[in-house]
Amino acid sequence: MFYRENGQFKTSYRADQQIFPVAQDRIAVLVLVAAAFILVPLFASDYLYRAILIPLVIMSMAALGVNILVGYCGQISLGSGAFMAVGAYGAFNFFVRFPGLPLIPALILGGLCATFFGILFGLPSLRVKGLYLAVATLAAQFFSDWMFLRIKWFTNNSDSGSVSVSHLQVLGMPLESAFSKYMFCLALLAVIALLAKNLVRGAIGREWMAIRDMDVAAAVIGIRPMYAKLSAFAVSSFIIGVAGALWAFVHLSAWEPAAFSVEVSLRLLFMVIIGGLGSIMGSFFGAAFIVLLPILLNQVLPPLFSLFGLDISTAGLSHTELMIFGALIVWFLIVEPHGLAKLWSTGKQKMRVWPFPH
Amino acid sequence: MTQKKVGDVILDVKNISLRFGGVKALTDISFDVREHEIRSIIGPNGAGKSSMLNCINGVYTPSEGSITFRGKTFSHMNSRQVAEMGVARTFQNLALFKGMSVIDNIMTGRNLKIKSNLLLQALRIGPAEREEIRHREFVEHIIDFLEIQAHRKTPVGQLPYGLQKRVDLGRALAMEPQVLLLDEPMAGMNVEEKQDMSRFILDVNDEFGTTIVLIEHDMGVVMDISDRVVVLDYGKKIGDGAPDDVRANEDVIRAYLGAGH
Amino acid sequence: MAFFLETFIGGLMAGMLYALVALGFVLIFKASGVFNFAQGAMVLFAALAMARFAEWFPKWTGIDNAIVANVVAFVIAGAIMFAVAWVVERLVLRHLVNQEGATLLMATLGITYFLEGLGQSLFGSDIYKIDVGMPKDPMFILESVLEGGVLVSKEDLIAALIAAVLVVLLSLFFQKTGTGRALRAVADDHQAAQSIGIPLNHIWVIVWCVAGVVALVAGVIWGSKLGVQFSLATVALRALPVVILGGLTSVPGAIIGGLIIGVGEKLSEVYLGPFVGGGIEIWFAYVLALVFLLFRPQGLFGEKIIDRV
Amino acid sequence: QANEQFFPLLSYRTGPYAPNGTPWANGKQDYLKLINARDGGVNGVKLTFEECETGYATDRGVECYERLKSRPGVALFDPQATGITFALTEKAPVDKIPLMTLGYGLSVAQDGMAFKWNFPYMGSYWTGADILIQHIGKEAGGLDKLKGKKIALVYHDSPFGKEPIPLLQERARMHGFELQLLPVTAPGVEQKATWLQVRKDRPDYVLLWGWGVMNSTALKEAQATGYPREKMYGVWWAGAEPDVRDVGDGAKGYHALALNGYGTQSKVIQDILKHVHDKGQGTGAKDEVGSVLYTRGVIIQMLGVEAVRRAQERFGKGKVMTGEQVRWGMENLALDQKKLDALGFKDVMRPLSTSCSDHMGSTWARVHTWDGKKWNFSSDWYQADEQIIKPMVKAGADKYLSDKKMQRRETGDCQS
Amino acid sequence: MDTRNIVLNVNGIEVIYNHVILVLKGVSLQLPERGIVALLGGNGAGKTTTLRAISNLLKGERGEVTKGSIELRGERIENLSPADLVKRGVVQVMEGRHCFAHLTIEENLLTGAYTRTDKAEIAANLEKVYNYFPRLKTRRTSQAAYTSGGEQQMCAIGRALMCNPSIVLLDEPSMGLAPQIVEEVFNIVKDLNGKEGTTFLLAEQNTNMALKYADYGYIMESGRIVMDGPAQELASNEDVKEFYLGVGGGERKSFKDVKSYKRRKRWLA
Ligand SMILES: Nc1ncnc2c1ncn2[C@@H]1O[C@H](COP(=O)(O)OP(=O)(O)OP(=O)(O)O)[C@@H](O)[C@H]1O
Ligand SMILES: Nc1ncnc2c1ncn2[C@@H]1O[C@H](COP(=O)(O)OP(=O)(O)OP(=O)(O)O)[C@@H](O)[C@H]1O
Ligand SMILES: [Mg+2]
Ligand SMILES: [Mg+2]
Repeated sequence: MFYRENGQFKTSYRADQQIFPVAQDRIAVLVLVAAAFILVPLFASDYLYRAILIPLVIMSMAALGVNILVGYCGQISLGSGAFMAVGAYGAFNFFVRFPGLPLIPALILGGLCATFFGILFGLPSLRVKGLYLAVATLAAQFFSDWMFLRIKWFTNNSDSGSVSVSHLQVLGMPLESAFSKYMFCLALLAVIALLAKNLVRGAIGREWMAIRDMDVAAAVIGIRPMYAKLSAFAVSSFIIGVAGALWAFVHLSAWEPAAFSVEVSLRLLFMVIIGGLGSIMGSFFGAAFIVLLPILLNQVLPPLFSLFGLDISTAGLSHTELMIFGALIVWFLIVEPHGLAKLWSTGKQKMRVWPFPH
Repeated sequence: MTQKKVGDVILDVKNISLRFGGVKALTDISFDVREHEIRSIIGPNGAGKSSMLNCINGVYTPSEGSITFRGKTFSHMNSRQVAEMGVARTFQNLALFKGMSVIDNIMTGRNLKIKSNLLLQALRIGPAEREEIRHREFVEHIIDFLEIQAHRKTPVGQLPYGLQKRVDLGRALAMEPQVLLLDEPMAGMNVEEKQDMSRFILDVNDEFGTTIVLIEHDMGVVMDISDRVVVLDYGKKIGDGAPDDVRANEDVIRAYLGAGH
Repeated sequence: MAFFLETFIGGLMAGMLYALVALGFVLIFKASGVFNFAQGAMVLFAALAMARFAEWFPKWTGIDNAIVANVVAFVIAGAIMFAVAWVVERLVLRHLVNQEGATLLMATLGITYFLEGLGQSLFGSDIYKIDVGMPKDPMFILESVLEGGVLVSKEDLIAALIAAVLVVLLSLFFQKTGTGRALRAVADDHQAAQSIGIPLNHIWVIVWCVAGVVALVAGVIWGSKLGVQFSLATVALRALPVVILGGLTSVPGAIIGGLIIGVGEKLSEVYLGPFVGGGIEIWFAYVLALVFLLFRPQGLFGEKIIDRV
Repeated sequence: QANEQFFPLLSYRTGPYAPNGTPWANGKQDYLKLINARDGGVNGVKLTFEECETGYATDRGVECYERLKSRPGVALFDPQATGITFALTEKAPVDKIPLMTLGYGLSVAQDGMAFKWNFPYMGSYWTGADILIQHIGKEAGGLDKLKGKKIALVYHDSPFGKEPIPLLQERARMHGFELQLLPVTAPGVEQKATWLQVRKDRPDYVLLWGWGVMNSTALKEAQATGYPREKMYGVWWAGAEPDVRDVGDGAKGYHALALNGYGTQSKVIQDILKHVHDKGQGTGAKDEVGSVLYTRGVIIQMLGVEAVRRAQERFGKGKVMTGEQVRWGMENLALDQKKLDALGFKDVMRPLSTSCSDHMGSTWARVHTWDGKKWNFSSDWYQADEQIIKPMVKAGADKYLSDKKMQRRETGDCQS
Repeated sequence: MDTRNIVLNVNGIEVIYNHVILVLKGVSLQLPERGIVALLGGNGAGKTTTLRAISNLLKGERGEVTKGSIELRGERIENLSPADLVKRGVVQVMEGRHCFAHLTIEENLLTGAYTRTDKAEIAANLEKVYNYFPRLKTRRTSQAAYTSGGEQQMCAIGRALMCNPSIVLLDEPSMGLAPQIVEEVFNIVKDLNGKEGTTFLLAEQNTNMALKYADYGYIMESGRIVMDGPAQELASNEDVKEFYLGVGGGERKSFKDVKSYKRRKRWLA
């Protein structure tokens, strides 16, 4: 009833090619973006910013990058943690070795380091496919773990191999308060999401998806698998790299390679699959799910247990949390194997035909 | 109907052989295709028809022989080169991009013609957007032509088989090919739908002057619309000529048509 | 020379131990097309059950005989793995028929978390001991030929033999029996397999059971080597290069892959490691596997990846 | 505002390090319960706590920190993990909450003039490594006897494992022994190659710098390659029950540093048993009370509580202290033997007193040896050699400050 | 229609995909014992969906039957698994072949006999399939993925026959087959029907052939049955002639001449 596309006639292809052709969608997204930029700061607490919103925004960005590679181009990667690490350490090196280098160029240079690394480890994808490739990308993961532990130069010769940054500034303004950090990350995310959306709905995006869905047919219509795959690796690892640099610079401030372990790679893959492969929106959903759920469980379970008069040990609580987390993942996959984004669009479909069931 | 002008040889296949391990898929096949004609390839299952197409557009590399396209001779080409030279094809077992909408599938056919680079596409300003819209217009014409307007935005995986075949054709047409290779475009259609499909093929042939190489098992269609027919059996050529000649050929009757035809 | 041999043999045996875990991956993938990330968690779970029941059994019954306790614990742990298989089929796989590989992969990751949580809450998260009487002290061979002899770990040797026996049995099962054929059919196309009457449910329970038992054997061996605690699950990460090098669909491939990876990583660590600061074996294993894949994208013995139009 | 002092407890009871993290966390909790039950808090201020599971992961740890840091009456954080410590080191000064990293964390943080908010009480990896070398030297009949010897460091390949390297290199230069570095990839389940190298090079001693499963695996591999366990020396994170329990006899003769005493005979442990466990309030299993890591947890918590008490002495008895006030308390702790005895920590730890420039307070440790069943002390207390460590700490702290473009604290700052 | 010996009774079923896409809007049909029933209709009419609903293969496509009932010899079968149905003798040949790509042709056929145990019978059955499709015999050791489209189609049909079924649901068996083989396939259907009493439900586009061999036919359009009747009756119906057989108004039109006009009849808008 409220969500209808009929009655909204497009008079030009430009109008029809908008990101959100349906007016209600457009409004909804505008409202969301406005909420993120304006409403959230009105009530968010320091905890909300630092422990939830900032990680969420940064992880959304990383998930977006992973989604380009995995969701759009179909190259399953378990090396995203490594790309984040390369982005973080790359940016770190530029940052400390060129005193006075502003933050944004450092982040971009970090992203470019990740791009280079991504292309390098993307080369095998020209021959190796599917799960074989997925496992092979772990090589990138373990190699980067090793590289940043062992090669002292990367960590500016710190003894322990852990590095830190401080006194961040953007355009002359200090990046210290939770609010400013959040706004900075959010703005970057908005820009990157827009660019990414443009890419995936343009020619290159179609090439990626064509390679994903049927590579022989793609080759026959003149798509070069090498260009498509490597460009996906490049774009994706750039975004992941920038996210990694943000994670290190803005969220952690001080980090060691373990901050980008294989666990991170797995969680990123999780995010895009739970969120929805091949959907920018899905990356956000997925990141929200994976970032928020454990925190939520951690906070909700204890009162819940005590509500039922159950006295459960702290260890038991952690284990229960793990079990519920696992079970929920499986449950979501069963409800909608194509992810939360699909659930969302099914919901919209239902709304479109409302009040009729079909 | 006006008499159509069949031109010079555009595609010349010479002594092609292809084997997979012990299986001889093709043995010493030669035939030519002239500009603007509809050339059919028929033969029993497993005769090597699809393999022939795969050789022409570079999916398979023939073990012997050469292919001449507009005077240039190749023993092997990669698919991209073939596509750049204006050869498009459809597939026997649908090879659409399942996760993409109808429009996007057909738009991929235009990708060779897109000039703006990655950065321009990301920013989607000025030329990049204009280019996108120009191609979109072209694709809309194809969609109108194939009468699939209603399904524009449906993911192709959800379309019924027949419509998927049409989209497959649309994607090939979007490349504005000079030669169009069609692998059983009418399998799984009823008569009415076959009539539609024939009409599309004839229109393409007429209006755009596209040369067509057609594989099809429906003899009615083949005999009605093709100009010349090649017959393969067990990887060998057993007949070549106008439909009526082929229909009368003893070998062909024995191997393929059966007495009923 | 002696040292080279020692490293080489050590590598072979480490490889066999990886193969034992790799086997679990191969089984499930070969028979259902699911890349079972939960294999590591299953190894942990089985080992925990085994360790705890071996500890509890004498306490409950008062029968203080190590062999009896171990046998009973093994049987109970086996039964538990059966239950896991059954539950996984019921609650997870059954509802994901015909879904894409990535979705199934994620589901098994969900199972991983669940099993890790469940295992630790049922059996505790401390470190436990499995003592099946594996000899811990080394033995020396070729002492007459080489000075000091060549050291071979007896424990590893036994483990390697067990792995070899398992592989032979499972290879025969897949190649020679009708059920094996049906399992391979399921991996190719769930729906088509259903359509001709292969009961996916049973098949999956069977495979997961077998994989569970393999996990149990791996768990016992690794557990008696490492002690049973959470990190046991991470040996799966060491087994992954073995799986892809040998080929996801090949049972013998797991062994050959294991041997190559084992030897490759040990030699690299010992001979190359010191020049670059050490700690290279894990990524070296992956890079080694990757290099092989460049020549054979389906692994050494994997089924060819088919894409045809 | 409730009259309660809040102790956020970061811990890990799941994951690879759970066997070690659990008794540690239990000890911390039980001590707080004891103070409430026995003394009714600190001068009437109730002690409250909340545990937050980090799973040893940095990002979870940061989330826990952010969640708990703004609770009313937060005293201090003990991150229980080196990685989390690094991240919090950047955040704590901003939030004005002190960090206690007893026996772990940044070695250079001993310099309180540079690291105002970090308190690596009782020892860092540099003091630990230093004491081990002293002990080995003594066993060998004098430090000069180490000349020409070969010592291998088998370490957890992470900042935790790498910290002792500079000190060992310094000592190697001094005494002329050769240091061999053998990293083990975390979590350390596969060490065959490492031990093959040990077997090849036959170092005279092996120092084991492991955590969690790495320790028991190392001992088992040592057994499998026939390296004598008597020549192996672990850091204090490789010298507790979980590290050797399932190796049993295989680890017989293995030595490790003991940062603290343990066992159930001390008064504080007896009190915990009596006031907490016997009342059914115990956090973990009763038989683990008094184990090495449990006792370390108790000590950590005692130091935290004493810091609060010390702060109250200055800022007002019976009041809830702010993070800044607790920090002052931590910086001005003076626990002499008499005080320790009164607290029930006789033979559990050495006296400790901190100052503005020294945030460690005590650099003593001794060695204990596993006899196949239990740990037994096998040396007297050693103190780390200030002469070696002080300059290194100073240099390290200066580098840190200059990297960060920060200044040392003024001496006047010590009064605040 | 003969109502005494109905083996399969589909009663007003509704099928929804993905919770929102309503595809079948109340389809009813009956299959008499030893009958050959054709299910005709254009692309997207819902033939495949109907067959999937019967053989319970909808779940994998995220579809479900939301209304109506399906009875096999009086027993409700909506909740049985596909494997149970095969045990009861109902087997479907899926549209689009679905051979097991990595198995050889022979292994493919043998998996078809999964539910059977008698080795000798299986061997005999295999021989029979090879007799029907000699082409398969020559390609028996090659992996199914590497055979031609038509060979795969034969393989899929042969595999279903290896179950020794009493009811076969054939989804577009003629697709992609050479005319001779199409004839062959229909002869096999007739043959099995005659000799072994196998019941067939044929979803077909090749209306000509289907009506020639079937006894009864249903015509579907947009998820509804719009017409049914004995095969000869349908074949002589003017509308059917024009729209499904392409021989409206007497002579068969040449495909060359269809281009200029187009009229499409829809029974239901
Ligand atoms: N998995 C699916 N998800 C959503 N819609 C589907 C799905 N499968 C089929 N449909 C829709 O159901 C309708 C009927 O499809 P069905 O495949 O049953 O037709 P059909 O009569 O077999 O056609 P064809 O002759 O082309 O095979 C079509 O409109 C199709 O788009
Ligand atoms: N990649 C391949 N590997 C092995 N054999 C192949 C391969 N491709 C085709 N063949 C074999 O080559 C022969 C010809 O196959 P092709 O697909 O060209 O037949 P076709 O004439 O198109 O038959 P249909 O009408 O059934 O589609 C077949 O026997 C097939 O098994
Ligand atoms: Mg073909
Ligand atoms: Mg159909």
